[in-house]
Amino acid sequence: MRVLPWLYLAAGFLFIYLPVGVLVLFSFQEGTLPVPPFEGPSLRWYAEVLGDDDLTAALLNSVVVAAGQGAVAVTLGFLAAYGLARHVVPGTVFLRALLIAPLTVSYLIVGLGLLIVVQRAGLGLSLWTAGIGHVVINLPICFAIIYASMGAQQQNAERAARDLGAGEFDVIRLVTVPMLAPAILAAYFLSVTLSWDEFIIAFLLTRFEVTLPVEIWSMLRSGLSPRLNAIGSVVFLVSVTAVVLAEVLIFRRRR
Amino acid sequence: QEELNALVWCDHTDPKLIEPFEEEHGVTVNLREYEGTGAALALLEQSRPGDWDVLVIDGIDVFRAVEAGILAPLPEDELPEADFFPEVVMKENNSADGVTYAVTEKFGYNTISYNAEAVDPADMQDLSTVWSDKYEGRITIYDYYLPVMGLAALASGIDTADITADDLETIGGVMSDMRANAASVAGVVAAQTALATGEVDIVVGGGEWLTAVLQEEQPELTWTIPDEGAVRWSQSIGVLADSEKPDLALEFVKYIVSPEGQARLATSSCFWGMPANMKAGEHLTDAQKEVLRWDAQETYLANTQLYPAPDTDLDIEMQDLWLETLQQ
Amino acid sequence: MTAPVTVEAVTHRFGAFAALSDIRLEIAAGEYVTLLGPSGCGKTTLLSVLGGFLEPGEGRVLIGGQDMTHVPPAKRPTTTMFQDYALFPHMSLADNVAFGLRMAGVGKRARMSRAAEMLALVGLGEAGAKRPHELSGGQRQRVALARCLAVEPEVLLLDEPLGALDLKLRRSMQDELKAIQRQVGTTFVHVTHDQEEAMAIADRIVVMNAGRIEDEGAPRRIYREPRTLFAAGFMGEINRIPARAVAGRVETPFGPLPATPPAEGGALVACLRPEAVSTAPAAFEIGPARVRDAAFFGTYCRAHLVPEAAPDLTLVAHLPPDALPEEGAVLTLHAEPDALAVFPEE
Amino acid sequence: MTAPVTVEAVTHRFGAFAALSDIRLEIAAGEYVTLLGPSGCGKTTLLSVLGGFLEPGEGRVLIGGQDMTHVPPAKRPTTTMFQDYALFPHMSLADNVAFGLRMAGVGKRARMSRAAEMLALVGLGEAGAKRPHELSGGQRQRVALARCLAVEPEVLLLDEPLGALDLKLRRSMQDELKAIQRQVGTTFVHVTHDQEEAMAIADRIVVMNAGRIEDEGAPRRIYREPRTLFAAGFMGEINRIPARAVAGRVETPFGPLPATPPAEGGALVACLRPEAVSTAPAAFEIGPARVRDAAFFGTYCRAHLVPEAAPDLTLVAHLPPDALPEEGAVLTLHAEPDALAVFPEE
Amino acid sequence: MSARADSLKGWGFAAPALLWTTAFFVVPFVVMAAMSLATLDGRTLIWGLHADNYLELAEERYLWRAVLVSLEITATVTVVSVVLAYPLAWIIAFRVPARWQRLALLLAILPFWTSYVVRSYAWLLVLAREGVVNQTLMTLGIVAEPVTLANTRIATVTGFVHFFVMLLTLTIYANLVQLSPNYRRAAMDLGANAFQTFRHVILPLTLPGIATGAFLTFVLCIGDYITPQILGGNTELTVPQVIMVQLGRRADFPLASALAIVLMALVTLAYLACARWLRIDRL
Ligand SMILES: Nc1ncnc2c1ncn2[C@@H]1O[C@H](COP(=O)(O)OP(=O)(O)OP(=O)(O)O)[C@@H](O)[C@H]1O
Ligand SMILES: Nc1ncnc2c1ncn2[C@@H]1O[C@H](COP(=O)(O)OP(=O)(O)OP(=O)(O)O)[C@@H](O)[C@H]1O
Ligand SMILES: NCCCCNCCCN
Ligand SMILES: [Mg+2]
Ligand SMILES: [Mg+2]
Repeated sequence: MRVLPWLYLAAGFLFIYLPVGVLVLFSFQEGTLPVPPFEGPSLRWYAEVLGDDDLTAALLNSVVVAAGQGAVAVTLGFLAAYGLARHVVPGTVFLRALLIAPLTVSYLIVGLGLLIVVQRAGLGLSLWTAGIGHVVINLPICFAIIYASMGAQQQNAERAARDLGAGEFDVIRLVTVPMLAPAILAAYFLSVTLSWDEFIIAFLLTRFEVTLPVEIWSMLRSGLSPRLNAIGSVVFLVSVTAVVLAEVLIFRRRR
Repeated sequence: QEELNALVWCDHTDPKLIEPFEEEHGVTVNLREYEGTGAALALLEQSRPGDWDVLVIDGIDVFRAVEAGILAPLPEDELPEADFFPEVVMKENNSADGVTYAVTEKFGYNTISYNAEAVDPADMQDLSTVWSDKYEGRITIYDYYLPVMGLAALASGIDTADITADDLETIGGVMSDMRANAASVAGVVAAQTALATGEVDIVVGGGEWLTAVLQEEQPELTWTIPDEGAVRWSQSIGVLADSEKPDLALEFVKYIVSPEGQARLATSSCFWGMPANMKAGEHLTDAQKEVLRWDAQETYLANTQLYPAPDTDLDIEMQDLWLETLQQ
Repeated sequence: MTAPVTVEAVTHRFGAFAALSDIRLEIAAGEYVTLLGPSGCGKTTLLSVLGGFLEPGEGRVLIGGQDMTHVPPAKRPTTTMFQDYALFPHMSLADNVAFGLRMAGVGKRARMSRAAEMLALVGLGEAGAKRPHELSGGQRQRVALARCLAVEPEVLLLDEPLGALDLKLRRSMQDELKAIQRQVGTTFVHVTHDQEEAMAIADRIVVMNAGRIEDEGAPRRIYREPRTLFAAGFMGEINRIPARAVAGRVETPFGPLPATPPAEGGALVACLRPEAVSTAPAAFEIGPARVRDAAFFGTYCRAHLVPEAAPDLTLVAHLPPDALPEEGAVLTLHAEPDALAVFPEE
Repeated sequence: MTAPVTVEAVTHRFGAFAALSDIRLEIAAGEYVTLLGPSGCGKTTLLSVLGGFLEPGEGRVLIGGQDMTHVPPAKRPTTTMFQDYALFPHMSLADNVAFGLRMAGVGKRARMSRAAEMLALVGLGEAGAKRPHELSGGQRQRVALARCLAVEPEVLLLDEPLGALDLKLRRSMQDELKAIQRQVGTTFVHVTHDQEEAMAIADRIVVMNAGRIEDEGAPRRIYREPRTLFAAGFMGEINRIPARAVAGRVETPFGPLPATPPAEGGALVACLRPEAVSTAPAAFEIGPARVRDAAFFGTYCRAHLVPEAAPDLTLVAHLPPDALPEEGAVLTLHAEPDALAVFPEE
Repeated sequence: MSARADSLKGWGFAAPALLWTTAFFVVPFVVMAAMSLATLDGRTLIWGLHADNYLELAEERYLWRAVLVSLEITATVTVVSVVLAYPLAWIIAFRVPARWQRLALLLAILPFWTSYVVRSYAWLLVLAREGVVNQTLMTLGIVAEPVTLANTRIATVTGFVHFFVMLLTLTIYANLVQLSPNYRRAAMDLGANAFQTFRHVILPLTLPGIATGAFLTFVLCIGDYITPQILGGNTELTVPQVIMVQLGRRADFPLASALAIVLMALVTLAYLACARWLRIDRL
């Protein structure tokens, strides 16, 4: 009875780690097929992956899109949260619902809608359009996180600042943003993560320059290979490093 | 730097194929891959004029592109068609009213791939035993409707060129049997995975393009053309009418059909296939030729029929039938 | 720096709900006024109107004789100290205190020296480099005060400044607040719902209830001679003795009172504070009463007694701490007649 | 249902920190005991040990004479009333109150009638169908009490049950709690950090500090003759008068005290409560003192005075409410000698 | 500041976000809705109020089958994920010592930092006939022959469940720890055993969290293309797969739009089903 929970926990973690374990293991496969029996270990697929220009370009594109769209989403989300939380705007409930709405819609629908409009408008597809799509899905999240953290404590500090003669811009710059820094960073971090891993919008809305998930998708369509394991393992490693850094640098400080 | 935009099948996205051209001409080639002529035509239709310079398209569908007025005439004399396998020059496909709009660049077969250690090779010579109960759950169907329906037609004694809406019922019946015994319907990688990992032992619609890359490690994975024959695919390449860089585009086409380009295209990473240009053989190793079954081409060409080439309406009906069969 | 404040017929509604109804108030320059009332009575709303955080629906606010009704907080000669202090957590104490001067464009050196001076005034001269989270509640409150004082407001508005502190610290902060007010001479308007705090600190108490002013005046007057039954009840525990007006006199179960009834005919209530009930003889005799229970409260014994003349009533009395009355014992109770305030029944 | 509780040499550590050190306590059946002490002194920890939510590192807990140290909460004859009441928000009041009986397998009809009875006991007989969020704080507390009483515990454990209420409601809930305890006769152990509450309600107060028991006894004894300086200070405001032991006598700035010094040679503190300072003559003379300030507090005037015999000292005195002493006036102060408790300086 | 000026300022701050959402979400959505009422004649798009696409949806078996398949898979995934995740969240919240809880959660999230596409592909390897699962089953003697797991609905569901167990563990955990521990204590104190405490107190109190998590699961699952496409073996198609076929092979935007609208309607239904407990702005 006492060990049952621990067994369940262990089973849960086994399930969660199973695919990643297999993925990483067979990234060291010597042969050309990432299935048992395991031959190796070998780093040949890593060497191949790191030498692949398309992949490195896609990786860079992903970083740029994720970082850029995150900045836009957080900025817009912050401004909207500030406007709706700190000023009495008629119809706030409706506006909040509008801003949150994309969250309840499948990414595929967001992507398809944008694709239709971009093509009807005769605009070209590029990393920009993918970035726009990513802002659409991340703006609600940034807005919700920042809005939720605009509590009474912040509000009183802002009032105090105004009372002491600060203009609205100074209040935002000197009080609101620094006080909300943890929430703003968390929102940014989350939206970067979601963009980094997003496939369908990026797939529908890009053309020649693509993001990493789309590049991996086309690799996947062109053959089963430990290359995929290697690239997956590299992405995993980079992401984990990023998470751990963020955890240490951002979230530790909050407590 | 000048850029060339090409809409292609995935075999053209191999850097080993593209980079030599880019270096020689100091340009960047942007590639967008697609699968299925419908998708390509739709994509072109929704693009702005001048967006695209080069198009790679199924040989049997060139006429549709010509009808849509999107291809530019090609200077026949600058193309080494004399060096081609005669069966794949396909003048009637690549030209209209005496004007050449495209040139064949690669061909191969959609037929039966299988694991020689797990099935009886003799069974593979007869399409009716290939997808019989005997191999229930051991089959994957290649996820492209044209070749698979072509095979179904051949199995029913219908020539691929003669398929009409009236034949769909017959073809549908065959496909229904096929689907009932299949474990999955799979794209290139999934089909490869399935075959390589022993998930299935037969890929209907497979061929050299599926097993060639696996040859070295898993020689038991092979392919054959059954007695009823099989479907032959061919790809053509052409220049788009509203390209703003027609000269560079033509250079690219010439590079692709040159012996060097052909050899690289034949063995490109996405899938292998026979080069249209026989002179490519000089640039291929014996092992590569062996995998491509270079020497058996004469027989194969004789025993295979081109992809079905439906008009727009029939095409839609065929696609619906295909999806219908998948969802069965 | 100090200024008088005048509130002229201010009414404010949230939707249909009147949070403030026709508030009229004169506060002299340098006065220490507390707004006292139960939760939700409109204290914070009134303070926000004074501070400029809320524009009243009707009425005017004058500060130093000038109409400030529509002037934003930043431009008013008022500063507000918030209940949670609203210190900026990401700034040092010195930066917090210097913030108002920074906004006024005072140079770095000048404002830092002024901040140090203000911190010294509140006894935190050494702590300028600390962050607010390193301070105790009482210390934070002092920083908040220093931040307000640094901009030399003419009127300082305090919203339950001691609400978050425990009783002991609260009493000592009250002393300090009062001492600082004496020193700087600024007009203080201080919101509280703690009647002891109000009495301890204010020159004048304004008792509010449901958006209205019920009573205002010196603490002692309000405690002893409240204008309304609400004020009487809110200022401290009371015994409510039912009474009636009969022929110009007030009749209670314990006999007539020498007071003029506030209204003829209707039911009345005579209020008597527990500490006014005594076992020593006085002019108004309550008579024998049985002790239901009694507890020692340090400075007094608190007893519940059932008087024989009115067995439905339970009186609370604060008796001398020396002898805890025994349960069931019978005491004879008295009170001074002027300790009884009479109001119409509500 | 009632039972005695014995705590035998209980020590409990969180990591290296001793939250409870060698606690020994006897509680008689039916007694009302309060655990009183500052925040973090271990009150909740001790209560958790009694309730079975925490197994103490060392020592034993006996309830009704039986060793309960390792018995889980569900199997103990104790019930705990939590500070946040922990009413189940998704259940009606009646379902809340009936929960314990339901768990004990009591049939629906029986448990509902018992729940109604319990709700009636706490004055909420009509509200059984309501949900907790529809109640005021005071009402919630009563429901929580009813829920505990419904299972007829032998010992009821209350963790700061009145902490969330405002002062007025608090005082009236104290009366009610005590009345209910009298009625049901159950042993009550009640945690608080409010000394007035402890005095108002307890038969016995246990004063805790830093994981230890500093003093225990009747409220009056603890207030008047605390065993330690900590207990003296914690039970109410005190004036600390520096003193020294000289030749078996206690010397203060105001002359010798007739007490035996607790320790020879060292510095001492004589503690005097503000209300023990009086202007009426008494045996111990403090002498003339100048009024620094004074405020009216309703039942008394609170004054700060600087005695001439010790000008560094400021004494707090509670003087009669009739006359507010004027600032600067000089009063002659006295105290009864036995009102001064002497401790070694800490 | 007057109320009017104040509200204008509020609008000003919110304007960029509102414009963005309107231009890139609302307008596309409306255009898509209009597109779903258009029809294709050959390759020519004809706008108007045509019901063709919706009629086709009712007539073409593969289309309405896709809706059914999507619903079946999504419902299975949602239920299985909740049932598996709840105990996991419970154990992390109440059994794992407080200072290890953060680490446990972090460890649970880490694998999801591989690319989504790669993760699905990795499941393909795990579930293959020669994959780890089959090898284990055969070593343990549970099966004699490898079982077909990859390219089946089981594989799709497994891939989804893998992701959503993690997601739901997080949401349910957050719900569990924000409950006052006194609820549990009070229930135990009143004689409830562990199961009764769960059944009568904890479960009802965490229902809103579960509903929110389940809704999120529903939305993300029913709209996903990657997992069924990579793992499902194409033997049955979900709505997103059919949408992608319409787009990629036929460029039939009207039909794709109609399918997207249907997807939207399904999500709305799911929303209504758990609206009672949902707090969308807390998603
Ligand atoms: N923004 C608002 N919208 C609607 N009603 C409000 C608003 N602010 C306050 N109220 C209502 O106005 C009344 C007065 O509120 P106010 O904050 O002034 O009370 P208070 O006296 O300060 O109470 P407390 O002692 O609890 O702080 C309350 O009933 C409150 O509910
Ligand atoms: N789980 C724990 N882990 C570590 N330290 C703890 C834990 N619980 C309590 N403590 C520490 O033990 C000491 C006693 O805590 P306890 O909760 O008993 O105090 P308390 O007297 O009830 O205080 P309060 O009046 O603030 O509720 C405190 O210093 C507290 O920080
Ligand atoms: N992308 C997969 C191609 C598989 C081979 N089929 C070739 C068809 C030629 N157009
Ligand atoms: Mg208030
Ligand atoms: Mg406690």
